[in-house]
Amino acid sequence: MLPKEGQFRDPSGCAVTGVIDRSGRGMTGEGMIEAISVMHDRSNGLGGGFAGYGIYPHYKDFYAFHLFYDKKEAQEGAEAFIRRHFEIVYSSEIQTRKLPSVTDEPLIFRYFLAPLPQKLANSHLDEREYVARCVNRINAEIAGAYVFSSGKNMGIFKGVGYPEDIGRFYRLEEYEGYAWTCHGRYPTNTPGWWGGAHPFGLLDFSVVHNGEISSYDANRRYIEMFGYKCTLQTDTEVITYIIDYLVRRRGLTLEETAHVLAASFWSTIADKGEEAKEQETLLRRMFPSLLVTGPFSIILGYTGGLMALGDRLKLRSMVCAEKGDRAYISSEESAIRKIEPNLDRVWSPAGGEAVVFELYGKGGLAR
Amino acid sequence: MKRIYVNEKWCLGCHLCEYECAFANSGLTDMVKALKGKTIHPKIRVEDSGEVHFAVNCRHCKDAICVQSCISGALSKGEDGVVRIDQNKCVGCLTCVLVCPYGAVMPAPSGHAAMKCQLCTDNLCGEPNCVKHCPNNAIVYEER
Amino acid sequence: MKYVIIGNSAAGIACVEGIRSVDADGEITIISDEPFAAYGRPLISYYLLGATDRHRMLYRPADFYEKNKVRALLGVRAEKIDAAAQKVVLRGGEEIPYDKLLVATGSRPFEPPMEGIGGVKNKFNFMTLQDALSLEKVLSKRKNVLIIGAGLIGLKCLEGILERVKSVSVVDMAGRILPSILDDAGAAVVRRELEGKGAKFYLSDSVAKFEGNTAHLKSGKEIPFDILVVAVGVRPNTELVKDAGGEVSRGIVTDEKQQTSLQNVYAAGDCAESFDITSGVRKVLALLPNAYRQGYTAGVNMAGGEAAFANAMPLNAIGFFGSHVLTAGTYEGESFVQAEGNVYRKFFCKDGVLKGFILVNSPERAGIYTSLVRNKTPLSEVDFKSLEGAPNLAAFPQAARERMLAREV
Amino acid sequence: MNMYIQPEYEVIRNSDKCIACRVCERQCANLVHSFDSETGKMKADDSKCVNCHRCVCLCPTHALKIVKSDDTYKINANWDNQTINEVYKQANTGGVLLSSMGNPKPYPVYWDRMLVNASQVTNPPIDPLREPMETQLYLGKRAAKIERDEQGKLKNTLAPQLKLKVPVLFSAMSYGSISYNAHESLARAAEELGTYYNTGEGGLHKDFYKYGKNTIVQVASGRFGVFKDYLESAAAIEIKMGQGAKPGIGGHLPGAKISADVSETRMIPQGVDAISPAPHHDIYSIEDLRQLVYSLKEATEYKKPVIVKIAAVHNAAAIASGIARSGADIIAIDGYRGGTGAAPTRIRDNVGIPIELALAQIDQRLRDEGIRDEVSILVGGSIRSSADVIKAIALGADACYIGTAALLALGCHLCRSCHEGKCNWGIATQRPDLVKRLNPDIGYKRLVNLVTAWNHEIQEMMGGMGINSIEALRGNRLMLRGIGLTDTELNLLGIKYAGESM
Repeated sequence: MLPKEGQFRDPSGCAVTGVIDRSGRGMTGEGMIEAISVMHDRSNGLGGGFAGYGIYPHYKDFYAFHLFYDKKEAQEGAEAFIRRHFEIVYSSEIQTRKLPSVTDEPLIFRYFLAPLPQKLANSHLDEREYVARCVNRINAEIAGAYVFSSGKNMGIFKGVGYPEDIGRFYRLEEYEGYAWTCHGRYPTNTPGWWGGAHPFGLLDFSVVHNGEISSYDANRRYIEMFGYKCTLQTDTEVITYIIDYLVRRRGLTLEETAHVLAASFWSTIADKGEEAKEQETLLRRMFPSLLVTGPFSIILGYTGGLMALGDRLKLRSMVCAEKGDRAYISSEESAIRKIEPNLDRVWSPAGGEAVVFELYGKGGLAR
Repeated sequence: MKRIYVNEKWCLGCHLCEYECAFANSGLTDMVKALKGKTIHPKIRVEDSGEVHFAVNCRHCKDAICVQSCISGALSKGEDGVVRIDQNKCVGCLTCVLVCPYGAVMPAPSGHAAMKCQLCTDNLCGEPNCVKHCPNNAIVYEER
Repeated sequence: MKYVIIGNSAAGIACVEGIRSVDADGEITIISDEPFAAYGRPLISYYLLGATDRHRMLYRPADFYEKNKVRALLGVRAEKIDAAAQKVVLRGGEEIPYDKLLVATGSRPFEPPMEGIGGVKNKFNFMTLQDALSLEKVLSKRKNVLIIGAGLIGLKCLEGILERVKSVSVVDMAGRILPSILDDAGAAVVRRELEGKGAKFYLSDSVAKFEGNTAHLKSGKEIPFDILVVAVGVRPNTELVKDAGGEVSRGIVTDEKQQTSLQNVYAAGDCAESFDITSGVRKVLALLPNAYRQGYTAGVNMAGGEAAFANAMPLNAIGFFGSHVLTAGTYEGESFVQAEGNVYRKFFCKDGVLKGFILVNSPERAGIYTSLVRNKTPLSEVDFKSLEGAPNLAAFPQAARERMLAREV
Repeated sequence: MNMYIQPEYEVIRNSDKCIACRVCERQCANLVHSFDSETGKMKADDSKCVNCHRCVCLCPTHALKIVKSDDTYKINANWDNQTINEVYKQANTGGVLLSSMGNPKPYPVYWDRMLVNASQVTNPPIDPLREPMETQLYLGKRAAKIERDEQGKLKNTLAPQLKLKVPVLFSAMSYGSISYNAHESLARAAEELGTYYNTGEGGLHKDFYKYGKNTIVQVASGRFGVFKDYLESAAAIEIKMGQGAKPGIGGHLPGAKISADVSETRMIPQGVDAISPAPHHDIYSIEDLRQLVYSLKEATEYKKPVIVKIAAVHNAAAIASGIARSGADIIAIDGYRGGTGAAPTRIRDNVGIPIELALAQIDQRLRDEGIRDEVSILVGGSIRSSADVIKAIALGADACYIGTAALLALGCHLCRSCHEGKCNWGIATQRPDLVKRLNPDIGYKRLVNLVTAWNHEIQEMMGGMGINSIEALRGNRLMLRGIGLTDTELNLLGIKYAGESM
């Protein structure tokens, strides 16, 4: 049997797409399913997934954990752990639809959680750090259990199969959110483990990514200094950790984070204005090991917004578009046109240029 | 014009330039064949005086007194600035030897003419072979 | 601008080159009574020797006149300068106007009065190509030659013809050969070499009279000969300038720009005087290098440029059968001699500078000595002990060497 | 009685080619060659030859070669010729054997047992001729607080760093051990390349203060030439605790090499042996080092990074951890194959560990402790090519020191006779007639050529890996695979075996 993600490094080619309604109006998952189906050939049936934001309005104050269980015993172990650290507000198996093209699914459960106040206080940790560590522990220590979504009022849905099938499998047309991202995967040496599909999430961050980065081990060995454990050995995972580290833990803005991840070339920086030169040079001097090289285009989802970012050489395609309140990001323009033929504006961001779309007036992460 | 200049500070007194000159002007492509067992008559000469070493060859003066003094018209200054001697015209009077302040024109071994450095424009090298083979840039060929 | 040059030898040609260095277009006319393109005048002996030929002895390439846009009136004698009208009158009356005129008329052989010389057959001078060509016609292995004069001209003639005739005898009033440039000891070395080749010398003697082709010497000796070459000396051709009212001493007097006392008239070459910086005396320095530099200087000035020739000095390079005599400067002051075998070296120092030297069979790098003389380099600034042994640049201070070898010169 | 020892090398002259120009004779400071005027031929005295190849290189007809003598004692796998001869030498003299340059023994070279990755299909190689390929980097502490001004702009809270345009620096070689012209060559090359050279413990010649912004000044146990201006002139200060060629011992510059100029520069008497002690006598433990680090920082107003250089020894990782917590900005590690101007042969050949292993362990240890950003890591000790640089950086180094390779570029032929002071190439000598053989105009250009060529190669290899910044290669061990290594070695290096997938 082939080893699963985490036991080897797993690069893959992919399709990514995302949409946000900046006025906060809800959209069902149907649009994403339609969009990604256009890019069918960018996936190979070995992984697909979605992230939806604003989909749990009734439980928006609780951490929504999505877990895969390989077996019943794993569920018991994981739930015991969860109970030791959280109050379970509500839990259930996630409703799915049987499809001939989606097979070998694990047990898939959802929990809405609040950290146990005493435990949290005893840990001397910030609440989100507490949650993140719990997620890491379940994933690292409980064999057969895997938390694949852990943010508030958002959820990741993923599995082995073509993304449009995965979307139907999870009945995403029944969910409504203000933002969605989607990923179709073309891994080159995966056995197809459900946990290895994308998006990858940590708390409310979700990342979908297309490409294969060459800086992986430099990034990984650096970020692991700060308590992260790159158990999946995927680009998406390490990029998510980098973003989490820089944004959540070091307090950088998304724009600054982009200048670290996809830093301008020194020669480009030299031609910039004094202030930009100074700030970007400083960021490169402080975080050189978090520069990500090689091809990537990512869509970062977070509470209140989406960010598109491509590598500084623009080795992967990435298109952005706007229509009214809605903004779109995709590997290919066709996927956007499929769901919105009449766009106000379509453009390709430059390599290393972060494009951020946020809910109006909600004060997201961008500065 | 490009000329040969001497950096006395870097001359090691190895005398390679003399041998490279003799070889360049031998008309042969095999140095051993050209020089083995022969007394060489280079157009560049190294002076050794204690720790001081330097090579001397024609300076290709702007107002070349050798050209002005030549009784036969054998010496001339080309449009390229190179002072040349037509050995066929030269009768070997050595007036040029008498007037060259650098001692850089010398009697040819034949005894019937004078000879001097022509910056290897008169052989197959094209550029001064002495400079090319100087191991320490003690002689350089450049515009100044 | 109209330039006229009388004389088609070194000074005249140099004048053309001097003019053309400044003025590419002015009209240049050369007038010469010799019917030849310019040739290296001192090469006539080499011509007889077979060391050169008519073609190779051309002083400049065959296209020189054309390239330099020179009208050459050859075989035409200039009779008169009309300085006021600024024209030259040719034999036959033609007049050539000039804006600037160079007189480079050279010199002519001097022939002292000698009894019976009128009856000598096959008498020659040895100044011009024509002299050499005429002489060549009568040379043969059966002929005995008598040369009067053991100076530079006489002895070069000797070298040129010695192998082509039965015998050559040389008579000179002086007690040594090459009396003007060698001392007794140096002359003895050269004389030995020439005698080794078969030349016969009658020194401190002179011809009392000729009876047909027999010379009777003052000493009583008799020399029968077939060919006589008179090489006693030369006289500068100064008459054109003198008759036009220009200042003439032994030669035509000029300033450092080679201008004569006549407006727009310059003089150069063997007809003109120079100021010998080694002796401090104005004299005719009948030497080709001198002629060239005078002519060139004149040419530049005639064309409106700026040039001065201010460091004339005696310089002689003369060779016989592979041996070489190089001399320079004036033989004044303390002397240092090195003599070994056929090498003879003598240096003259005065007032802390090298004034002159004689090098017999030691020509290598002699120019380094010449430059010491010409530049009046204080001997205290160089290692003269080392220089006496052999000319070298290591004897100079490092800074001087840097100027010589590491900069454009 | 002195035992006769057959010369190790023989000078072979092809008499058909020799034109008796005597260049060999004029160029040999060891007086090997001579001209026999009776026969008109050149002769050679093999016993004086150190095999520096000066004559071979300058012979215009290439008539010379130096060969290993085939004279041998009875073949013995245990007692080889050299071992036996060394016994004879010591029995003859009673002295410690001296040698120079790096450890020549056939220990494994781990650089040669690591292979580099390249991109195929799943991600693209990058063509350095078409795209920017960054080899510029900064050395020093990177750990810094995020602070913002009133406008929200990030404040520069970084400690001083060194900017390098290439990931290569010239390692410490003192004026005294090498010549003025060698130093000038290094200084000028560093300036042109946008990198640094290192004074070693020989002080800084007054002529070279003008290269200060490209100079790392060393403070070693002898404290030679250390004073205010020296520290202030430099871009960085290196405390030398140890040297790869001779861990655990000090230095010894023979009096013969202490010329007037060297004496002035080192601030020591002329002609008297210069001894640097084995330890710094003010550093007997790690907390003493911290004091020296901060003394030097105080003295230079915290404007310059401080480097601490150690020899790669068994406990290097723990020592490095201590140094990273000492306030030092950069750790330099010198492997056991690093060069020296003079070392006891036994120490050079038997003490220390390979730089590859030390580097891998130190980098990992600092990461495990979460303090890798406290220091940059410089490695040296036989970095022989751009491939070694690539591998070192992928293992975790920030940049590489080169010493021997730089000397080779200057003409050194590794005859390992530096300690004799008669370097025919004008490098490891103070004899004016020999020093002038190294024209810095040539020397600096050759150094620039070498590093420029390496940089091109580094860019090519990076491009092949799809990496366009040297910073994304640092510690990127997945780009390396071992070959011919044991599991232990792979573990120490932190790399997989060739053929193992990602």
